[in-house]
Amino acid sequence: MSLLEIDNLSLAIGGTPILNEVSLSVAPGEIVAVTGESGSGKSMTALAVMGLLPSDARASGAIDLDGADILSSTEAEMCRLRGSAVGMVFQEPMTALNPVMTIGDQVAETILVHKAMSPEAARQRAREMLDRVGLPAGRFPMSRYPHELSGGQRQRVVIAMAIALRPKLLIADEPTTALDVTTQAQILDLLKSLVADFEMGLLMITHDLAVVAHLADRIVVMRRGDVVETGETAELLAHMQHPYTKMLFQASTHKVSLPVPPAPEPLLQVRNVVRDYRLPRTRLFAPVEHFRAVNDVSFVLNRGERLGLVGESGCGKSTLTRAVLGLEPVQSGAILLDGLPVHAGGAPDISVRRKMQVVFQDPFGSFNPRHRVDRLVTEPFHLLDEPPRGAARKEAIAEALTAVGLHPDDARKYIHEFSGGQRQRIAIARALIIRPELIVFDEAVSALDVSVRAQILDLLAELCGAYDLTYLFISHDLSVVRTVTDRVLVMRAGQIVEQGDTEAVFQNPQHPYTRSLIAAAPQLPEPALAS
Amino acid sequence: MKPISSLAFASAIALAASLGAAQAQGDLTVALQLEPPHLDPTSAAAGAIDSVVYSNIFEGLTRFMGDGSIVPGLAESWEISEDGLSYTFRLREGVTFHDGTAMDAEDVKFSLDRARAEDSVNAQKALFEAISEVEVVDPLTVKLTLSEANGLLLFNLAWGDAVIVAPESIADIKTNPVGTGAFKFVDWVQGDRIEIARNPDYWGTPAVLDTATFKFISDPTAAFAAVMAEDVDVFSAFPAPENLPQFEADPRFQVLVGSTEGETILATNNKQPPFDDIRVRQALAHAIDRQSIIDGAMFGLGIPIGTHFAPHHPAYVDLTGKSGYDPDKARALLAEAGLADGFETTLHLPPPSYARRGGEIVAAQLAEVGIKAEIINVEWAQWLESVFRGKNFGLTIVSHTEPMDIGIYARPDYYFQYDNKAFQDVMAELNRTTDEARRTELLQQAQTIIADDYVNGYLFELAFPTVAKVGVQGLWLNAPTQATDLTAVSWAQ
Amino acid sequence: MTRNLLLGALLSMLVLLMALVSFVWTPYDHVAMNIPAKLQPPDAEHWLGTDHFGRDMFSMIMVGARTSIAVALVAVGIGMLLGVPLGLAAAARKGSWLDEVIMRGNDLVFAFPSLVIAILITAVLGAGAVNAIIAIGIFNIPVFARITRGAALSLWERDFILAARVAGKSGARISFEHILPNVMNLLIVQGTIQFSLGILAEAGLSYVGLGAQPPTPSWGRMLADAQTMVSIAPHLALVPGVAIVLTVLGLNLMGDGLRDYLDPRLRVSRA
Amino acid sequence: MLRYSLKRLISLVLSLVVASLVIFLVIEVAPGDPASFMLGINAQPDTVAALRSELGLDVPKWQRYLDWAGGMLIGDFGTSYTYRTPVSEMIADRLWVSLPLALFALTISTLVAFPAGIYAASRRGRAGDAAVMGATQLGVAIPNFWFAMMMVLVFAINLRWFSAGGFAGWDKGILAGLHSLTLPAISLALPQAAILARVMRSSLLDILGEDFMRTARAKGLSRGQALWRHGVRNALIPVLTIIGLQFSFLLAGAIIIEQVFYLPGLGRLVFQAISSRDLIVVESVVMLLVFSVITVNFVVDLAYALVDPRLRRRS
Repeated sequence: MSLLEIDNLSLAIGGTPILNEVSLSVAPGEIVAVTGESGSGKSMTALAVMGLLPSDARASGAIDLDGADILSSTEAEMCRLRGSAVGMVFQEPMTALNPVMTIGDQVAETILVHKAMSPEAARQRAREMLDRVGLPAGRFPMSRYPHELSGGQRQRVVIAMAIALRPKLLIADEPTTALDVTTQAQILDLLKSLVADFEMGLLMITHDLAVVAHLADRIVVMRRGDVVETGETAELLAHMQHPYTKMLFQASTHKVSLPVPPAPEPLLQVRNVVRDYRLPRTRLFAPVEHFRAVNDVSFVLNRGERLGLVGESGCGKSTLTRAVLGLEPVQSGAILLDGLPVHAGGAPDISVRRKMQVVFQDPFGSFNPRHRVDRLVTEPFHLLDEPPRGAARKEAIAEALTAVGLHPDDARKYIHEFSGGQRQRIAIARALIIRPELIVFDEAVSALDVSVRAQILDLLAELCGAYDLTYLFISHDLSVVRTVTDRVLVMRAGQIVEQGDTEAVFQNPQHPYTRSLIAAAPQLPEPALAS
Repeated sequence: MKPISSLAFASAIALAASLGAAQAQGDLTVALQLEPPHLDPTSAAAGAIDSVVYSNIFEGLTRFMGDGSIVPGLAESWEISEDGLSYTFRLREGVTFHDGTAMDAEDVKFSLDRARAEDSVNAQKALFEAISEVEVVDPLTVKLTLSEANGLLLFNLAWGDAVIVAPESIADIKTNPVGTGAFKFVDWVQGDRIEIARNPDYWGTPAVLDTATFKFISDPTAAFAAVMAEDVDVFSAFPAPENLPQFEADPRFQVLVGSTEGETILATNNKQPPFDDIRVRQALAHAIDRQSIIDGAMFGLGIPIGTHFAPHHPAYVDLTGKSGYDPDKARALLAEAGLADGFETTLHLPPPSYARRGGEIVAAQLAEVGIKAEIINVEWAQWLESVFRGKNFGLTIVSHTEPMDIGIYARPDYYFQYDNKAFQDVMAELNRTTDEARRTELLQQAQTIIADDYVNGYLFELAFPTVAKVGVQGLWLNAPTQATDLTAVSWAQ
Repeated sequence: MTRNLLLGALLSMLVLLMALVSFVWTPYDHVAMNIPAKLQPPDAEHWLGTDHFGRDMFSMIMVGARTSIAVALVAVGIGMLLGVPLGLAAAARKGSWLDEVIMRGNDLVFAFPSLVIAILITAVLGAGAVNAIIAIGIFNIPVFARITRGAALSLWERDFILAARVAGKSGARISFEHILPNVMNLLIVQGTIQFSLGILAEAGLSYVGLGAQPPTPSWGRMLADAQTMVSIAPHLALVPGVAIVLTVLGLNLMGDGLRDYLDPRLRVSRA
Repeated sequence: MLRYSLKRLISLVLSLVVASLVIFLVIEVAPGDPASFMLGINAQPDTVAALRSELGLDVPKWQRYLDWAGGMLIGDFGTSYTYRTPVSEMIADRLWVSLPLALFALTISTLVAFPAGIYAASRRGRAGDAAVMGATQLGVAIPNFWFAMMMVLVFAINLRWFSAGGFAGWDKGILAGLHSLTLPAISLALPQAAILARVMRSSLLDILGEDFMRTARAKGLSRGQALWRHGVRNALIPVLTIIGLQFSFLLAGAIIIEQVFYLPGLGRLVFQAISSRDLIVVESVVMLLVFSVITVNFVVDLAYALVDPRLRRRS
């Protein structure tokens, strides 16, 4: 007898079809993972179960939740079900909590809104739940506000809220996507133990196959509103039937091969760099305190080398990146590119700037939406003493676009006409167009779907061959860094704790932090790789 | 300001219950357009002060009556020496100030000396120029010695600026006026109202009203609303003549239209070219259609004048024929003066509606004959600074409300800068003359001279409209001076 | 919501058209007085009646539209011309003394009671359309400075600005090349709103006698002239009042419509 | 927060100094002289000079600035040139009208705007929303002095429910006082309520798109419950800013309304003082208004902290 039974669910929003005859089921105590790339309709499936679809959504088929027919339930009936029969955890813990309400009140509200208990009992239960999700009373009194908690802690509060009334079904929509790897591992453990304790069904939505592989009892693979494949986790991983499933699995573990780097010759030298931020004064005349974001960091990037920089959020890698790009001054130490300081103070030094370009993470925010591609791609021409004009300029644009797998005709289009992956290609074209000595990739593939990411990684490898690229590749994603870098730096709390040849570090990590990082990163089981 | 107590709250309920109930007939609310800056009539020009205190609170040796005549005030009688250089006033007996102190010859000497003193801040100091000495003969007799004969002395002493004040109460006079009048000052809520009450110890005929309240409503719309809503019983000098027909048609109200001493003129800068050419000034006079200004700006209220003199005065001569509306003649005169294509000038307009509205019409009429007058609306302070003192203007419209002020044409430095020896001689003689017949003759001569010289454009005599509830009686019809004399006002039974 | 935009644009265009037509044609000369024919209610001869000087109200409303639009437009122009660069500069130098001075200056201007200052300005400079423009314009500067700074600050965080900085472009160049075009939508919307507020402000100032001077017609002064005659000739107060309301309404609807139409968030969801 | 407070304090003081200088300079260059104004057109030059010295107008400008600014520090605003009473007393008297009027109007506008804004937001895109939004558009577009005129016509002259203007005085009781402030407060509140309702609505709509609203719905709160418990309080932050701005505006911006209802308030005092060139009164009132705006903004900042715990700092 299954707890949740979705039968031939079709959905259209404002006339656009989103889901197409989706069927799946969740049994008590079972973890079912729905996976797929963006646009697969996995999140909408979850919202349909909650009855929280947008107002212009039209659904057909049937959703049966423990005997209740969701699609034909009234709003009032749904309100009674939500929170009590089914709870939900969302992707973004930073914004999922009401900033002006204490965590205790927010957890207790789930209970009170269903009038399940007296206010005292509800608070009691809220306390127990917070304890249960790993927020003990000593360090986390109920009077805390969300902004006083870290992302992982907030996600625990959201989970406490969702399970406060012991719902039979818990839906988790990308619950760990916004978290660091080590935190992700903890939250996944928590979810797993809660399912076991409460005999809940868990419907887990995620794009990350590695997360799913170790957690789910069953996997449902979706693509553009269709369920393409479904089965027991081990069974499915061992015998993938659908080509899309196979492609997805391969892309997740995509590896590229890089050309061998030339003999070491320093290009970028970072010497004992320190970067401090002023902290707000706590008392009126207290001395100004500083937060040391980058603490005595030194490394060398050789010409033709691909260097990785990994670390969790807040470790200082963004600050270090900005310093390397010469966007911010440093308090002490030196950053030299080809022997010249990247930040001369005051006006930018054009001669240094032209040797360095950057590709950012967000394919949507990296471009001025009002300019056409040709203007976007040629922005670095500003750095040249004699930028190409007329036909030469056109040719340069065509070459850069062709190099990244786009068509020269794309030059006259606006950026919103491109997909995320294409935009990242344009970003690379922009970086390449003046043939810089060094390209900085700042989380350049993190926002992309796995299949697209695999293509971009292939492109990188290709370009390395064609243009002898030297780059600094900053990422939180260990598997990506592992495949596109020759050497890697591991950063933690403003310091480089470990550096060395990439394979060596991953195979045989020396620093305990590196070890914990590698251990926490979810990995696909070998059988999947084998097939 | 009193704090609000719960007691006040209780009385609020009582008051709310009585709202709309008939008012006690011993009480009168009079609305005025302007609030006085303070209550000392002897140290400011503001007519608003006289509007509240004249005759009600303060009295002088002589006083104006509603018809403009001068009668004995605190002086019971007087004797004038043969040469006209010495006036001996006999004061009334038993007159006391509101604070209980007696009013005697010492107070008169104090008041007059204060007004003439070196550091006097009396706005009409010139009224006292002729007085060379004030002597106390005995407690009820005062003798004034003049340096030269002045036919206007008794008139001058009737002004609000010449009232008798007491040295005992002079320090606080601006906020707590203590006079000898039929009403005592009670309270002043600045920005809103002044309350006065009957003086039981008054020397003369006591006032009929128990109390009276002056309310200050500067906005003409609000004035209309306040009267219509019967928030006020009387509106003295109602600011919007266009509303008067409605009040007249309403059985609840009576409308009194009297005259003022205000000659409304298109003052012309006689020294500024091209106005230094009499043909240009004459052209101005003929370009203007008085009646349409009176109709358009004042909705028919106002008497056309042809010279600077009040039409209700016995010595008035009607000279409007000298400056009849004749645009063709005006154009011809301009052409003669070499200004066939017209010229540009400025027209400074102070705030009152006679000026602002009248100015628009004047500008339109001048445009008809080719004179482009740029309208510049100014506040009084600016007007005083740039027009009156700076003489930096071409034309301006203003109502000269002082009674008997034709003498200003004898002052060459006066803002319209008219300088005519013949006229000045007439005025000098007039000042020395006490014989009524000769005085009239001289006055008529003066009127004719300025009309012939087209010194200014003479528009109309400002009217004095009062709106009152039916049943209010004893109000002044005219305004020989700025005053709201309530001493004889009562409700009809 | 495009219905709003349409209706607003229609109303605004109508007023604009009226103002433009008045340059070449009005039913009567708007300054020609005919005192015997004063205060006439609307009829076939005078579509909107005549005023207290017998002038044709329709002609005055048409020319008055010119005054309102000119004053409000130039005032908003001043506000934009000075406010936008200040806002851009403050955002470009976020946290610096320049930013601090600009923002505190903004607060200070905001702190001044606008009508009192307008009255003071006219007391100093004299009443007139130009001084009304100055009075309204001054208070438009901080509005545009603030809104520009706010929008620019969030843009400065965007990657494409970082990319431009990596390309070595100066703050000023980035501000004009990248920030300004991207805050333009916002400025257009705010400009429309400020324009309507400017019309209201002009009406208020002329109402207290501080705007355009006669004989130039102005809706606010027409209202002021009319106020004591409401009960004898209601059209005198109704006509300019309705003109103001419709114009402001039209501009506000247009501003709102534009906001919805140009809102990048909405656009993303549409795409 | 403390460093922020200190910084704010310094900039506040600097702002006030700059403001006082600007006010003084602007007002002093205005043509016109209080003494001449007082004495009218027949005054003799020596009389004007005597009055100028009596008023203390004959000392150098910079000294008068220092006297005035210095006096204000100890609460002494000087003596009015025309009224000859202490300016502080005059301001206090007028505040007893202006302050209640502003508060009254603010209360009305808040009481109207909050429900209207919340209702409109909760019915987004439907007829109710369109009706409220249409009404607010009209409310913003109607000049309030015109609205006041019309209200006097209807309620004071025709229906006679209220007096046409004037102020009964608090000593006649609170009800009588409020009664005479009702029409002015309503005419002042109209555009403010419209603006506030719009801000409330758009602020709520922003909040409705927030993730935590979806979280609340997932807990089982109905749309209405989520709006009330989680939406309104968060939406208050921008609304508070507007209320703060409006209060200062109401305090000073009532000049025309005070004129129409002939109320003895601050606005009319300033207006009169400007026309009579009672410079010290103008300077002091404008300074007071500027001060109050800055203070109100400060209070609003503090109010944020009440609404938004993120701004409170744990010790």
